[in-house]
Amino acid sequence: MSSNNQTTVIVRTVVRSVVPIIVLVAIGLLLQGHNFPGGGFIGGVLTVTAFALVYITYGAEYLSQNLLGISDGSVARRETQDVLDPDEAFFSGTVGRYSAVFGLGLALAAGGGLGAIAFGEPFLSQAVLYFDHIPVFGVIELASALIFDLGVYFVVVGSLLTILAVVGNE
Amino acid sequence: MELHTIQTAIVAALIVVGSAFLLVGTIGLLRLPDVYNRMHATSKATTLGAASIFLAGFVHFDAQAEGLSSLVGIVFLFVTAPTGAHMISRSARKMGVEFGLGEQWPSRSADDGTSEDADTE
Amino acid sequence: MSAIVAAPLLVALGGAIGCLLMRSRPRLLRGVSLLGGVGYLLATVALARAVFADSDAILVYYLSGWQAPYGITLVADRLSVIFIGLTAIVSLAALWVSVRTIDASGQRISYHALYQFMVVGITGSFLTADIFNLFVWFEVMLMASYVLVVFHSGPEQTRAGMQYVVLNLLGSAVMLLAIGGLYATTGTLNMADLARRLAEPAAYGIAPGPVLGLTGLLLCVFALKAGLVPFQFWVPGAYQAAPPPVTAMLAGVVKKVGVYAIIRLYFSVFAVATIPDSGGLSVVAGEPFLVVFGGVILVMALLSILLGGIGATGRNNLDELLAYSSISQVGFIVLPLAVAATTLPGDSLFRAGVLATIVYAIIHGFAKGVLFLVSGAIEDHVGTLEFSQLGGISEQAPVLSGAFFVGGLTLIGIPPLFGFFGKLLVFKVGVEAQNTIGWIAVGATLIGAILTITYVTRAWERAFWGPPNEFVEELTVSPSVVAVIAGLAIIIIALGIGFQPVYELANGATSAVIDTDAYVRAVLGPESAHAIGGGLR
Amino acid sequence: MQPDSAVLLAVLAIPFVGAALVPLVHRVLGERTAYYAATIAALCSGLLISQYERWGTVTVEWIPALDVSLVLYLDGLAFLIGLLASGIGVLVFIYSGGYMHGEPGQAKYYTTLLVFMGSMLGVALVVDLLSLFVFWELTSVASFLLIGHYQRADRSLYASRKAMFITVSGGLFMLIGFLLLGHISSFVLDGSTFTLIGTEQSLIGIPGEVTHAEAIRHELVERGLFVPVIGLIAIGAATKSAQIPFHIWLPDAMEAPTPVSAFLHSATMVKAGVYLIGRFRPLFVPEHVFAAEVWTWLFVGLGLATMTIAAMLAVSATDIKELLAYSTASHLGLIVAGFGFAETVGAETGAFHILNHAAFKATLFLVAGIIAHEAGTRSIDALGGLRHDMPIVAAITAVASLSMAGIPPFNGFYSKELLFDAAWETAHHFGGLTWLLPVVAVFGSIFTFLYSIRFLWLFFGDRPTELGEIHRPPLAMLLPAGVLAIIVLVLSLGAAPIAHDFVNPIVKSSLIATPEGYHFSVHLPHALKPPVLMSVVTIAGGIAMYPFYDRLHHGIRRLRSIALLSPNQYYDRGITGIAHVSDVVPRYVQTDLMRTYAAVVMSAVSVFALGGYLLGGTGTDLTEAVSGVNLALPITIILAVAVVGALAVDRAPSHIAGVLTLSILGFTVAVFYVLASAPDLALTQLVIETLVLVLFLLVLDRLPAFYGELRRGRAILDGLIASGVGLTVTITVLVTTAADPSDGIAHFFVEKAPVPAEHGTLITDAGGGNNIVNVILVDFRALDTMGEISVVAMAALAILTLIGMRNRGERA
Amino acid sequence: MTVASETSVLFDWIVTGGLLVSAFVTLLSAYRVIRGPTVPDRVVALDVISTNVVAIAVLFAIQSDKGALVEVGLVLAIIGFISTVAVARYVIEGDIIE
Amino acid sequence: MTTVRKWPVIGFVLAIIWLFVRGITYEPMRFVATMLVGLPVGLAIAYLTRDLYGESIDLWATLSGTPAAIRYLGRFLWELLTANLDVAYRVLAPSLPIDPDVVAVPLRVESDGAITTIANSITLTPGTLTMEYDDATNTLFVHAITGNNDVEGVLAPIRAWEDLALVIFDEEADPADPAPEWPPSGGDDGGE
Amino acid sequence: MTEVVLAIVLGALYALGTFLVLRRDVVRVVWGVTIISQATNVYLVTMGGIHGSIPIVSHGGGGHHAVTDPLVQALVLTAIVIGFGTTALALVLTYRLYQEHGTLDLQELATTEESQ
Ligand code: NA
Ligand code: NA
Repeated sequence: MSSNNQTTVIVRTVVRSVVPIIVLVAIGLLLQGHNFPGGGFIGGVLTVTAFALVYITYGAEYLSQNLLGISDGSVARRETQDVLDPDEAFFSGTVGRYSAVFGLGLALAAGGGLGAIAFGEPFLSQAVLYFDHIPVFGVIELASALIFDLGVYFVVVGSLLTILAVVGNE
Repeated sequence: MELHTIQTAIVAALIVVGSAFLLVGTIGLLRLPDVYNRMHATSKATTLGAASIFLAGFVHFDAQAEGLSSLVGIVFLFVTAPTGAHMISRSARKMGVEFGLGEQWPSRSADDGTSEDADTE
Repeated sequence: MSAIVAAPLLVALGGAIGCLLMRSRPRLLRGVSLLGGVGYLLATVALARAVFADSDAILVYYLSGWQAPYGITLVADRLSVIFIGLTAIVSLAALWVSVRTIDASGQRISYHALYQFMVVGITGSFLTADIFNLFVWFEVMLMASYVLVVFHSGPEQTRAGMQYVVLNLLGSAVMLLAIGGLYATTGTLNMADLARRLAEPAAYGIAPGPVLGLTGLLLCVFALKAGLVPFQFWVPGAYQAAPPPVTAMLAGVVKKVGVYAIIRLYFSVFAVATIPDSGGLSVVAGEPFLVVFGGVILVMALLSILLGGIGATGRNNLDELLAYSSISQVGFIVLPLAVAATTLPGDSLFRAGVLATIVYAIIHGFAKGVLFLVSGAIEDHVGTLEFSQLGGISEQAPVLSGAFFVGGLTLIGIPPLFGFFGKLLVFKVGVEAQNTIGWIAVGATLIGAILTITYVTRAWERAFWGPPNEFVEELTVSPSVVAVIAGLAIIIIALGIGFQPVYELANGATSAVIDTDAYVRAVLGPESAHAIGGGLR
Repeated sequence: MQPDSAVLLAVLAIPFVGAALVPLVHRVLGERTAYYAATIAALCSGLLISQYERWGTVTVEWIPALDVSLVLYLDGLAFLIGLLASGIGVLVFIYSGGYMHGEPGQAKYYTTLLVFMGSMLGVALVVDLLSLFVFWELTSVASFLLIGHYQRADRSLYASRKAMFITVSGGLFMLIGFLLLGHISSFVLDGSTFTLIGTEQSLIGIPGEVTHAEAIRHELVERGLFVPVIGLIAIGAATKSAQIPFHIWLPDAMEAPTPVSAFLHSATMVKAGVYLIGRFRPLFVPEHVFAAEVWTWLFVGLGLATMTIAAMLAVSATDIKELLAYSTASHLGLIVAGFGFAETVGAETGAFHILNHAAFKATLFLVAGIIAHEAGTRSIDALGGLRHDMPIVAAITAVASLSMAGIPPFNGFYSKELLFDAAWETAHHFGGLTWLLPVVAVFGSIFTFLYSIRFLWLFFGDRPTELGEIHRPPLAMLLPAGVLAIIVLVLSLGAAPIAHDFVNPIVKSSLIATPEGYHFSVHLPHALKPPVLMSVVTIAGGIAMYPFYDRLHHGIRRLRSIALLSPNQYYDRGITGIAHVSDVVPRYVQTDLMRTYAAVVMSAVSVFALGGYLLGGTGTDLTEAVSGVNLALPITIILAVAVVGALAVDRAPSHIAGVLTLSILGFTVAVFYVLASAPDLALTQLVIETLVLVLFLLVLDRLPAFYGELRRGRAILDGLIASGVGLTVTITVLVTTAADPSDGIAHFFVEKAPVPAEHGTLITDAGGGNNIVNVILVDFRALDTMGEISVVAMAALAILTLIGMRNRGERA
Repeated sequence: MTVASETSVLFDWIVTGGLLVSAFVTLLSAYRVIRGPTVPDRVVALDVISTNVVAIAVLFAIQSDKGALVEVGLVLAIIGFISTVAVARYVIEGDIIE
Repeated sequence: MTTVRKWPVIGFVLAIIWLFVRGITYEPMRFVATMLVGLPVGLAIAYLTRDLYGESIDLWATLSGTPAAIRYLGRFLWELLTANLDVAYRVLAPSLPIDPDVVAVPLRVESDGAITTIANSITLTPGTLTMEYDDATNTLFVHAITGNNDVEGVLAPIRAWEDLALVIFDEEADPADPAPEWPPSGGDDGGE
Repeated sequence: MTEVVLAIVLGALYALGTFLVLRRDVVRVVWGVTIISQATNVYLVTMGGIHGSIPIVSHGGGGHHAVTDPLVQALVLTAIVIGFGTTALALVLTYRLYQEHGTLDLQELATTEESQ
């Protein structure tokens, strides 16, 4: 691994153990945002910082290929990027995947808003569904705002990963 | 009532201890002669100080939602703080920050290219 | 409440998101983008029909279903619709030129999404009735424009882009400061609510004195967007750096957002406010806020007309010349407002002034649209816009040159082109004022117009006449691009000869500006407005 | 009898429609497009002639909202100008068929020329001032394009720009005058109008029926606008009609193809100015006054000065077209002076000379074109003895130049005689210095005589040896000149009946009210009245001085070369001067120096805000604000840290130190949010802070160290600016925190917020959340959030673009 | 009641004192960030500040009886670690010229 | 062998942490409800980040280290306390009683977890700070605040940590094995 | 007092930020903008009153402090995020600027262009 001489096993081991916890906390923040501090934005940024930790300690290749499972890592071909079609790196490679995420996030947020119009409500109207008498849970409260927050989450994750990947590879 | 008072007392004590160690860590940060020695103070005292205050939070908020995340916080601090200190001190040496009190790097480390840097400084 | 209000905004947003999702399929991407442009035009037409169907229509849309002033409200009245209409036409034309001239990989990387986002920001700014939401749309518009200005990412672009970005970041901070202050002093963010409160400050525990200072702070931001002196610094660099269709949008539409905001806020919302007798200098105590606005705008307009005009006359680069011209022209645009501010909204002179500004703003949108698109078409083929490298274009590209000629003449104000009526109305306001500010306005317009003749003829003779340059001799512009540009030029001619309906539209928009009371009633409900001046005064 | 509105409108529309079709026609007809154009001109003339003496008004609504209509008014003057435009048009188009043979850009040429003809007809027929202005400016634009016809030649470019600059600028002055009149009319008439004459609701009124002029004049005088309005209109007229000192564009305009010179720059367009003066005369010249003070002295002075100086300049000319150009200016001066005289025969002078000048000068221009075309030179010195080669042309020239010289019995004599009469009578009436008027008139006329004879002498005298072979002119060129010469002859020989029947209504157009039984007439002198004596002096003086022509020629040239006396120099210096001043802008304003930009912008921000607080008051006693809530000590400390951090950033010795120091600020702001009970903010602030830090580091990693030394003077200045901004913000904070509006919208959220979900409040029911901040973000103000995430997405796009588009900036 | 209120007064004092100390300590650490002298010194000091922020968050949570802020403290701790790692990795090992 | 795939285990652990993060109430039903959310979230995260860990885990071996782990924790807490008192003393004492040096600590433990645990423990114990780890020689370099006088004093507690860690992490080496020498004699990478 | 201290602090932050914006070094200019925008956010929060408690309601719990204006917090959140986006852009632009021109000195940037 190229980052061997950059970080010690100590750091890598610690990072390995805290990254899932950070993601866990991030998702917690995302889900609880409606009732407690948090929300899509903070959840998203925290998720990305977890990835950033991996990126810093393990390198970009590891992050995109091993962890996020993007097989076509343009990063790997960075050295030869100039001879390749330069566009491809930005569309089908890692960066392309990352940037698709924020597009989807926006679509989710806006699409949820448009959903309201389908129900005859103004754009971005939110509703809450209460399900009573559910076993174990009692009352489940499903806020449509969660979809919006999820959109925000993906926008943040996609954008920040894109920024990190592009700037980091410079 | 009684229980509550004891709980309050524990919280107060933890806060006092925590604040004290935060202060100690910072004084160390200011007083100690170089970054390596300063890190002794910060990695121990400051971490313990913060952990102590986390613990105060745990006691104060019972063992429910908020309290439990205090515990996670404490664990997190103990895992990450020394790692951070390790990274910083390692990097400091790599970039050639000299030891302030004549510390010597243990000799013989042919394969550790960075130690050469430290030696040549 | 009518969902049609949000239609242009949603179409543009859909276009932007669509472009983001289609990045890996270039053909589809262009298709989505163009579809977005056409859809935007159609949505605008639908909105315009709804607004103009009833002469007093102020359509209100409460987003998320929250009543004003608690949620964000979109309002489409005749003023906003006119500006959206301008946006629809210019942006579609520039989009078509973009598709034909921006390099393919650039279009794929981000161009279309950014372009659509810019339209989103512009549209949101025209529609929103919430000052903080206005900030957000400004940022959306700016962010897109930042990137589009530096799009080609070369030395000139990065340098100009840096200036543009930094100045506008400062502007954004100042805007937030002002919005925060206005919120703290008035307790609201909704423009209608703001108007209602400022009209009756005592009833809402508001001290109107500090509001004047805050409006001064806010004015800086709009002046910065509009490129008025002393906030014009970014204009020449950014205009030259940006890809030509973007420059057409920046000059044609984005600047108008600043102008629109000045009209909407300063000549409708804040126009109802009066400086308290107790506070401030006794000279202006008890006077309407407008007195101060007028003075400030007058100074900015005069400086802009002179600096831009003089700056343009000596330039040796077509884009640069046009950029300076934009500074000057925005001076003309806001000049009538200064005259209008010498009276109150009920006065006919006030109406004339606001009307002249609206008309001139629209004119300038079309004129600069044509001029920058022509210069872009030339640059696209010749590779430079330095006069020393140009010449004889009219021999090679007569239709394109004709469009430029029409655009240039309309800037000067040659009748019966659309531009004539801009000059005419500005002169008219100045003449009818029969006061010092009016005469100053007349004089400034005259000097500015003469400078315009000077630089337009210079540009024409350096670039379009004269012996053809070797590069120019091979100039071949895509027929569809020429057609689009010629179409805009024909609009300029048609709107001049058929000025009567344009006048009526602008007059309707002016009524919308003047009748703050109706705006407040429409947004906040019938019983909300009490003693707001506006139409009643 | 009223004119036929359809016909009159057709006269106006046909040229424009015809022009629009030229590109198509040219494809079919090629060079014969000239005859197509001539046909259109002939059609217009025919239609116009069919309306002879059907004087009256036709109104078409255009922009009622601005009180602007297309008002066509046909009377003698309009008929004359219209006839000149279309009639001479026919001849010029035919002539062009020969002259333009083989020239490039013919489609453009005929299009523009037809547009010009239409515009000129518009100027003639339209009396709504704003509509008239439309055509007025269009003639300038057409002139610009035609002067620049040889667009590759620098001199053409110079000339066209000069003409455009002067005439269009002048037009703008005039427009202001028009607008003032329109504005004034609203106080006098039922509503504002821009119609000058011919309708009930017009500035002058219907001649002989209603007279509004008096009231308008009164109102203008009352408001102190009388002189300005006349002055503004005079500038428009003077620039168009090449009056001193605006005459300078006319000689340069000779760069245009000669048919254009004949048409626009002698017979028609330059007549627009004098036409307008004639048109306005009834508005500004009251009945039965010997001098309408402002009007008379302005126009008589302007006219006589132009007539004299331009005639002298014509003597100094070296080029035949230059000579004719100055001559044109001079004769236009004569017309202007004529219209200037009030009670005497001023109107008669102006009206008659418009006709006479158009006839002989158009002839001479066509002759000049023939000479240039056939002899290959326009230099006066290089020409001579042309009668041998072109006898017919010589005859034509003889007729026209003798008319120009004012020699009886040619028509030019009659109008000159009228001028002398008017000058003499006026001098006689006022005495004193006004005796200069007849003296100047005679003096100027002597020069007119001199250059006229000189022009004629091109055909006589010796043929210079170096003059090469000279061809016979083609019929297409000869015919129009011949026709015009015949017209001159007809005007000369039939002067009396023509004046009686044809010129009379023209004259009436410039009179406010025609006295009972008035009828214009001219006849050869049968008594030795003063004007006749003046003519005798003129001709005698001319003959006496002709031998010294060359010395005069050189003398005037020397005078011309004195920069101080040359309006051309002022123009040139003005234009280059503007360019120089223009360079100041990029050099001192748009310096590309960010510091300047930011300094000015931030200073302006301070001035705007502080000015506002100063003018509007701060609404509260600022000292009162001091006694507020107690500040918690921790917050104070944290704020102190923030300031210390920021200060340290200012003084940071390196980029990295600065970035790390900047983080102090970030952390303290986060603490501030914690202490302000804003956990969402604290969280967001910290995650953002961290991300920004990482980004800073990633970027700084690739940047060199650069800090820039800080000079003391600069630091002090910047410190002052910064302090100004700081003061602004401090005051802003003070005044706004002191504010306490009632019933703010925050209460809505605050009141609803603390209610537990179970209780079912507005927010918890609909928004479904207990973190009201988040509910606001995703629900109340979800649109803000939509915009916010758009910005975030664009930030990613920005970085993609900046990196991805690099090296692609230079497009193929 | 009085005992309780006295206790609570004392308790409030202690919590406020803790806040004060944390704030004060932040100020002191800022000195080290600013003065350095080496970059690692600054980084260490910044790390201390971020830990202080965690403490402040928890203390304020106790003071205002808002448990949600404790979780803020947890997140702050996470973020603090990330920034330390990032700084150590890029500042010190990077090519940034001091 | 009780080897199982690792990510479900991690997922379960994460679900437990989820309980801590989200909080539990004394109502059992709410506990179950939280767990019902936590498990899918935890498992999902564990699955997505599975590449960070090894493929599988020997559950039994891991669990059997628990007593040692508890002892380790106890020791750790004690050391932590003394460490802080020690630091407080040194920092606050006017004479600033420090005399630091760097000590090399060759390790017997070889697993990542063990090395990391020891390294971090060192930092949290009195007077020592892990500065560097050398892969090739499996050696920690420890900055000791009083190391100049007493290298053995520095090493002793570390060896104690290591003994426990060898058990906890199921290492091949035995606590009874002698500690490696420093400087290493001979070795694959070539002497002094 | 609160207001005065805050006012002075915010004024100082703006002044210090402005001073940085006027420097030759692009990086410093970006810092300046960052400081100004931070100060602005603090100002906005201040507008909601700095005393009080969180606007979050735990189930069944209720605050007894005056509540901080939640609206302002939402606004500032939006502003912070937008500010992040623009800062990121400014940073990368700085980097590109250096790549294109080989300098971070704004003064040099202005003068080199003039001489061309
Ligand atoms: Na451009
Ligand atoms: Na360009």
